[in-house]
Amino acid sequence: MIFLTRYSSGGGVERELLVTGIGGQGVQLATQVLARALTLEGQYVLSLGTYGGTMRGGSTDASLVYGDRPISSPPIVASAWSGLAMHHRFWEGTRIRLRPRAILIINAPIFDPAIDLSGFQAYAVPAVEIATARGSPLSAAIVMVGAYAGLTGAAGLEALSVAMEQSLPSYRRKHLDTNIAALKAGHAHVPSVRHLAWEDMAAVA
Amino acid sequence: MIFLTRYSSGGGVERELLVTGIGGQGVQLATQVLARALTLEGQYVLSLGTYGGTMRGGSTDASLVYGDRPISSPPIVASAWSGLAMHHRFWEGTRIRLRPRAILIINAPIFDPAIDLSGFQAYAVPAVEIATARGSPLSAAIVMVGAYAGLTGAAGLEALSVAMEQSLPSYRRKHLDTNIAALKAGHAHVPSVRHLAWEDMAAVA
Amino acid sequence: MSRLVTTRGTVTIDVERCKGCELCIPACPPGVLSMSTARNDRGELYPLLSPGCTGCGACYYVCPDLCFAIYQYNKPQEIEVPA
Amino acid sequence: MSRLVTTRGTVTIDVERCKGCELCIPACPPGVLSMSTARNDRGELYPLLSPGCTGCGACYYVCPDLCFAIYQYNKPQEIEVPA
Amino acid sequence: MTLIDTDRPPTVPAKEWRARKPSLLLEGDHDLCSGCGEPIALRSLLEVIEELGWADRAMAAVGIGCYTALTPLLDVDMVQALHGRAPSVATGLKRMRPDRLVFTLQGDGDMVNEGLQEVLHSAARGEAITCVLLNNGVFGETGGHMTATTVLGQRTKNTLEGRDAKYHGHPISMTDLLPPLGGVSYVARGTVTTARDVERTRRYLRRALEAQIAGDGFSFVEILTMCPTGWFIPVTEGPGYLNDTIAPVFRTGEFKADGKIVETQK
Amino acid sequence: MTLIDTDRPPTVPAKEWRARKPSLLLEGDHDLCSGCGEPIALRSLLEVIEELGWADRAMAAVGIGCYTALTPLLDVDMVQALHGRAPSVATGLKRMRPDRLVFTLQGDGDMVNEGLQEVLHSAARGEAITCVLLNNGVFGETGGHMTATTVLGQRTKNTLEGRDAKYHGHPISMTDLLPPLGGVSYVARGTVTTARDVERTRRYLRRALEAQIAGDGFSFVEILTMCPTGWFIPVTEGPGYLNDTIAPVFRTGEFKADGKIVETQK
Amino acid sequence: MTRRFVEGSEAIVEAAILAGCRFFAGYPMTPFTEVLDHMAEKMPLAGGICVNAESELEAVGMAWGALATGARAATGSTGQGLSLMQESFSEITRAELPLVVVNMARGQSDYYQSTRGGGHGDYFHIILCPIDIHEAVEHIQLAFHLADVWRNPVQIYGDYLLAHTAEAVELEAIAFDTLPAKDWALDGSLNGTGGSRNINSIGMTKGNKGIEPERFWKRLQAKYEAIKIAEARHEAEFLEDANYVVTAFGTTAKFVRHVIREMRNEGSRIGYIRPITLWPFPSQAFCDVAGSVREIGVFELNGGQMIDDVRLAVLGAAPVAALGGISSDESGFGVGPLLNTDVIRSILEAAYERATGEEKDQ
Amino acid sequence: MTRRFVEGSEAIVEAAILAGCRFFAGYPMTPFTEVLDHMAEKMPLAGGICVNAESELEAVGMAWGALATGARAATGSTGQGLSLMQESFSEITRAELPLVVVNMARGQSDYYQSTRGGGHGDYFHIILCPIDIHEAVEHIQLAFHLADVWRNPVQIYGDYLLAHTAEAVELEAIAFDTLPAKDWALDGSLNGTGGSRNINSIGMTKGNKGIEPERFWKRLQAKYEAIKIAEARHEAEFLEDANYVVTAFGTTAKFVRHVIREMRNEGSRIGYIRPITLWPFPSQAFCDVAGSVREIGVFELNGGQMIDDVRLAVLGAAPVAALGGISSDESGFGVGPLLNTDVIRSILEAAYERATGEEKDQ
Ligand SMILES: Cc1ncc(C[n+]2csc(CCOP(=O)(O)OP(=O)(O)O)c2C)c(N)n1
Ligand SMILES: Cc1ncc(C[n+]2csc(CCOP(=O)(O)OP(=O)(O)O)c2C)c(N)n1
Ligand code: SF4
Ligand code: SF4
Ligand code: SF4
Ligand code: SF4
Ligand code: SF4
Ligand code: SF4
Ligand SMILES: [Mg+2]
Ligand SMILES: [Mg+2]
Repeated sequence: MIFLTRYSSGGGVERELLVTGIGGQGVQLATQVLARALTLEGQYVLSLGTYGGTMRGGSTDASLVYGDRPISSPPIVASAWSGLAMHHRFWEGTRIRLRPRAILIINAPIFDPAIDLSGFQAYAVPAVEIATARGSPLSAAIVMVGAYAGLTGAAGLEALSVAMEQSLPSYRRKHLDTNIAALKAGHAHVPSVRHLAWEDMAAVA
Repeated sequence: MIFLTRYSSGGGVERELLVTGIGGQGVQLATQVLARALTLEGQYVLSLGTYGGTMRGGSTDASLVYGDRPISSPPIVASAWSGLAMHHRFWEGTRIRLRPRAILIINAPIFDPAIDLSGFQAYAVPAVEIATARGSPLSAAIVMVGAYAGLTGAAGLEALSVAMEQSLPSYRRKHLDTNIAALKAGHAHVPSVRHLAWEDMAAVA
Repeated sequence: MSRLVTTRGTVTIDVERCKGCELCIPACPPGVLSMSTARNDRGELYPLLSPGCTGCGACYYVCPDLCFAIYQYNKPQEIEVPA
Repeated sequence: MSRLVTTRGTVTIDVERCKGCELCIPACPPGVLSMSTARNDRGELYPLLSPGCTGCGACYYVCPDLCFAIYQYNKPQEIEVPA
Repeated sequence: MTLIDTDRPPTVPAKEWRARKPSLLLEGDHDLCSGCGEPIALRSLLEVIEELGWADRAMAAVGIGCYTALTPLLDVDMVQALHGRAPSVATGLKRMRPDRLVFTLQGDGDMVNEGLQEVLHSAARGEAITCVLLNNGVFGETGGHMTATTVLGQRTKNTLEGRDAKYHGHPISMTDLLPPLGGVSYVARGTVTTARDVERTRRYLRRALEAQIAGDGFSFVEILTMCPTGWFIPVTEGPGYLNDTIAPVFRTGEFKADGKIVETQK
Repeated sequence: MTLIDTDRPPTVPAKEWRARKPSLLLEGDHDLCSGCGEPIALRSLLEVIEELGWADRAMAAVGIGCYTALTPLLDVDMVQALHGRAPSVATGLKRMRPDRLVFTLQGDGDMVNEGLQEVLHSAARGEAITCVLLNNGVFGETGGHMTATTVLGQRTKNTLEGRDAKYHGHPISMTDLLPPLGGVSYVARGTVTTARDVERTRRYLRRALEAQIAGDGFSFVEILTMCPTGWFIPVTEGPGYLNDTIAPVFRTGEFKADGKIVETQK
Repeated sequence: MTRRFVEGSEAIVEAAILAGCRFFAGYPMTPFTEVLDHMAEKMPLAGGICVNAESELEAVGMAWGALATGARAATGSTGQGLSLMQESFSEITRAELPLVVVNMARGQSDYYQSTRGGGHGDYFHIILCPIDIHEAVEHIQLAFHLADVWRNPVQIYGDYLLAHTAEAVELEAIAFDTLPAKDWALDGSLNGTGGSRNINSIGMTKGNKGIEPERFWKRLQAKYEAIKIAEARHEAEFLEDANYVVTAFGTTAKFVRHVIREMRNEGSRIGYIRPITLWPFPSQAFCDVAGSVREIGVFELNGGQMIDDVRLAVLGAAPVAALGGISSDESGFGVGPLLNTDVIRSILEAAYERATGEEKDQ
Repeated sequence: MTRRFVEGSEAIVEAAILAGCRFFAGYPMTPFTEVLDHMAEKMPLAGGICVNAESELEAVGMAWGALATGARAATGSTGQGLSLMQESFSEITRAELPLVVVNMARGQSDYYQSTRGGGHGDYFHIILCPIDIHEAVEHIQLAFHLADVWRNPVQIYGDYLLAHTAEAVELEAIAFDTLPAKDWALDGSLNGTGGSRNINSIGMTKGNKGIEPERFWKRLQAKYEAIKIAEARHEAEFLEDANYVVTAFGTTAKFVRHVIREMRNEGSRIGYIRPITLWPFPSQAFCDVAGSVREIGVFELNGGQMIDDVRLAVLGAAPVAALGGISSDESGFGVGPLLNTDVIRSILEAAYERATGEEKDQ
């Protein structure tokens, strides 16, 4: 019988990203946009979204692992290279999973500025403000993803824009332009490629 | 926990009886009467009736194993000490299971007289005639059981009569007397206790 | 003494298959079926046909054991029976 | 300028439990319930009571989140409101 | 007594208008009891399929009951379904072969006890299948116990004095449950106690299958059949018992036709 | 705007005639969606049991659906039954404790999809239990899909344009199926969209439980409840959508009382 | 002498009533039908309830409800019907209700169904498998007792032969230790006090919104481990000097035991082990002989199911051979041509000779 | 590059349609619901049928009928729903219909249910257990192929993580060998010719009144034996010099494999075997290492089920240890605290050190 299964034997670069927020912040969509952009660029991705509770306002988390070979990491990420924090309410579950000196972008000033982030390489992005300025106040998470891409070089703006288009459900297609604008604004907000996602893992760790 | 299971370790006397006939001949009832009589006399019994097919006129067989200790034999008897043959139609299945020189009573003349019974210790009982004479033409099988008891000493007439009473369904209770008469007539018809059921097995085999 | 009975059809009966339920007997409109006194190999009585069948098929319809086939004569027959 | 509003009963509202469905608002026959502009800890708007409640219990009946308890005053109250 | 030879075909010119068995039956010899109504119902159904010209486009899903002893004799493509589950199987058949005539054959134990939900849901979905219920008010196959259709007063193995609502609950009539359902096109009930009833039942079966062919949705025929064995009565009394005890409660006739509720009782 | 303090009880003499939660509820805080109709229905039931004086003699068998998130909050002896199976469990409870008030709480997916057979058989047997159906026309718990009771035109997750009989089959109405069954004593349907409807529904529940107490057989109340989440509509539109779309088909009122079929529609 | 001549199905019913069973629900299916019939007849005379349920799914649901009131209750069926009950079996077990199940199987092919739990999740039923009616009368009583002791379902695995054979048996109530009162049973009396009860399978507790399945299921798992240690039962004969051991279960074992006794009489060094509980499996009994026998032969009438448990018991310490196989007559009720002592004898003799190199001395 | 970023449930549905599946019926239940949703959406676009059945019992019946016409058809559910289908599963298997079952389990406690057949009788389903979406896409296609090759049901054992994780995957049809035409499929065309068909599970043959279960079931048993030889599949890493081997199945294995790769990188001589088919179990792979390892650790998230199969494979040739256990969060969907690579790492390290006496060299 002709049937061949390909199994990854691991190795290569693999990066973990944790995104945390509360219901309605667009965490899932933003994570999907990044995952699709990575896919468009030929990378492998693995992502899992979780929602806490049935009620609106519960936690909403997503994890994303990306790499240049089939992902060896399991879908529940115990230890991550990077994070995006939209809100501090469920931050603790993310904090304990971020590695020391992980790259972290927080949604300022919503994310409580009093929280100690000294163990991380943290950046604050006024995502709501930026998004609102681009006519899309609900796209703060998209701004964050743009910033993440700019900061890490994980994916390019072009792929992110196409991914944005692929990810919007048809009834929200009309918001495409403002979303792309938010993406670009986030990208532009951060110093570019401080943390090269595609460097060899060992060199970064 | 106080719970004790008693298991027979075999040994003792154990006798097998196969009864064969066709539907409507009362094979099951007759076998039950003998089984109940044995029970009343304190013996152990094990019996299984089988009916072939859904239609009237199919085979009806019963097997009975009795002994003075819990029965070691399984309920499907592969090799038997004795037999009652009410009809020759399904006789072959019984013949092959009777041991050489098994005690056999046939229902004469219904049971085809041309059949060779030379390997057995066979007796012919005109059961229908006897039953009819006692006012109970449907009790031929009861006559046969009476004869069997007489011939082997397996159970006494008194226990058989009580067993008869216990075995008749209420709507047939009115036939009790004629049935008991049939039983007794069968018992009387044969030379008494030719084959002692309760002798040690080895002595007979 | 005899008379002629107009007979428009007939049946064949597979008497060996008959289970003697007698459902065909009352079903026959002209009443030309009656039960045998002899028994078939199953030990059952089975129906017999007297002249006068109309070939109506009623017996066929009600017989649970598919014993009947039904014929209608091209021309009615007159069958002589003892009066 | 003010006027008196006859108020036969009142309610207590567990506003922290309220999920802001607004079902109580149209349910209130005298229309004395209105939604807040502030939000509770859940992030939801919740009902506020103006004078004129009859203690009828309609809000209680329709609230899915069991926010209301209903009281009927022993004697109707006259509450002064700006006209 | 003058007797006609019934062993062989007539020698004078004649037309055989009813052969011993319909062409969709491999063999007429079967193991069901003497006086059982089920073979009559089954044969009627096969004849009607043939008469409609759908013999080579029919498929069945058959339940489990006494009639299962007949199913190996059917010369019709079929699935032997589990007890109660035929309507779902028929749904699968029909959905994949909408060009075929699909029917079920079920007993009352099968349809109204074990599988009541299956038939009601299939009906409400408006599946274009025809469900045929052979109703004798007993589990014939397992020895004649009361089913969900045993009418009050009916004898069965566990209601030898007749079913009593107080102890045994009330019977369920499929002709009450099915007509209100939107997906249902045709509902009728017949019997096989007399030749006239058999003919009427054949007509119901034909209409039910025609409704399916026309794409009108779910169709249903219930056939009251004798079970002298399960009723613990003499074989010859079967039809009379049915007519006196069961038919007055489970009335025969059409209950829904062309998707409209009717009550044309016989 | 003059506002009354609603944080604490009034200081002038007053009678609390509706406490925040009925005494048979441990806790009013629950996880169901905003605008959900199920808690209203459930609370009404508990109040009625209490008002009837049977609070300490009631037992429930509860199905699986969104309302299951509420059941740990009930201060009533209960069996958490499997999806669809509560009426049989209730049967077992009642047969062993005929002196107790036994009820089920089930959703439409639970009762009319998965467990249609259970409730119909229990009804025909005339079990002296009361089955309460919370009907929102969707599987709320699993995300708002169409159920067997979704009315034609109703929005659900898989019928966002409204249920279409051609593709999705027809809805099943319990008030069609139950009344003809012999064992059934009481059948009614209410809603919880307005205070008046809640009061009417409470009356139906009371009559149903009274029928059980009187030993009259099976009783049933269906309560139409809002599921804005499953209907994909704003929370505030729930009651209106129910009244406009569902209630005209699934009419409210009593359908059987004292064992007799009635049609006193509201 | 209090023995009565009764059919197996009747004996089981009488013994169940002696054990205090007061609720039964079932749906007919050969060879379970007779159990249901006798229940329907005898239960009302004992003041109990027997419901002729409309299906197996409904039957097990009714038993569930009856159990929840603290009553001793049972249901039963045959292979297919039990398959339909699997969802409920799994949940009833995790709801810790003491259900008794009378399984009148069509032969031995349902060993996995019984011992592995056909349903979802981690759960086990205690499976008592009587060899004959005498034992069935004890087992059904033991079943009700163990079910209450462990708050776990107990099944009796019987078959056509057990149901249809008649024997002269003593029908006496067994006196078991008294058990604690069923304070978990529902009666409504604590409603509204904050102490009402919720019988469930997922770790729901009153007043707490969430469920706690892990803690709940881990406790159950610990219970199963305790049952494994406490309740494994077996019967054995001739093990002392056996160099070949045959194992079989249920009524089939009666045929095998009979043949082994004959072979012993004739001098073969053959022994016999019968698991009385199929779960927990009496592994120790097999371990104990594994070192000293040439082979363990498993005579079961199926495609090979119990043999797994024998292998798991001895873990390679002795070879394990399948001696039985699928065997059925045309009824499909599980009474096949291998249920013949002559046939079994030739199979056992061949296995014995192959494995031990010995001819029996004659 | 043809990869697409899709959720597991969607990928499975797309791949099923690529494999020619044209009928699906199911009833919602987390985490199976999304599979049903995608089927309902995509099947009509492929000219197929998806029925939102009113219950699991009805869903499997519908699939049964569709299969009988020769169509590729599937159903699926989650633990409880599959329990309800057990009667049908058993019969469909013995009717030799090529059913595909998508089991989106709530964790790993349904290993017995899948591998032992929860129904009555002797039967097995081939169980494919993908580790991730890439493999699931292949497995579902393989499932339809194997089902037709063997005329036996094949199940995909997935879970919450498989259904809900999204990955960038290639969705391409796999080219399998062509299969013989389904001459057994029903279409009515041979009615009345004496050649019509009867699809059944008990050895009914047209025109013969009786049934012949024994011959029929023995043939099936031989088929299972052939499947056992032909279809056992596994994945392994680092076995050459391993002195400790860990095994795990399904998505859990991805966590375990990840940890083992890390431990290898750090110098531990630890190896990994993953059964890809849970039935037939890849026993040989375990036999092959049994002689050279100190222990085989079984990391499964249940009360201990697959461990039986590992023990049956090695029969004592290596010690076998349970490393996992019941693990569930409050949802009960099978995503518990043990699904954490840090936790797994400490478990595996402890086991490794205990069994080998070695510290990993760092
Ligand atoms: C799940 C299941 N339960 C029980 C049975 C046993 N069984 C076989 S046929 C039958 C009764 C059939 O009654 P009915 O459908 O009325 O058909 P009839 O025999 O009266 O023709 C039963 C209970 C079965 N085959 N499957
Ligand atoms: C046998 C089984 N199948 C499916 C499910 C999954 N399930 C849980 S709740 C539910 C839907 C409940 O719908 P409904 O009864 O209408 O209650 P609602 O959530 O709308 O209140 C389903 C399908 C289950 N628990 N058991
Ligand atoms: S065909 Fe008609 S007339 Fe002739 S025998 Fe039959 S029923 Fe009588
Ligand atoms: S109806 Fe048929 S079976 Fe019955 S007696 Fe007449 S021919 Fe015989
Ligand atoms: S009690 Fe009546 S009047 Fe008062 S707030 Fe509530 S609904 Fe309005
Ligand atoms: S009905 Fe209740 S939950 Fe809804 S807004 Fe009013 S108080 Fe809040
Ligand atoms: S038991 Fe009844 S239904 Fe079954 S074959 Fe006999 S008469 Fe017909
Ligand atoms: S999904 Fe619908 S039924 Fe469920 S809690 Fe939300 S509104 Fe209520
Ligand atoms: Mg019937
Ligand atoms: Mg609902």
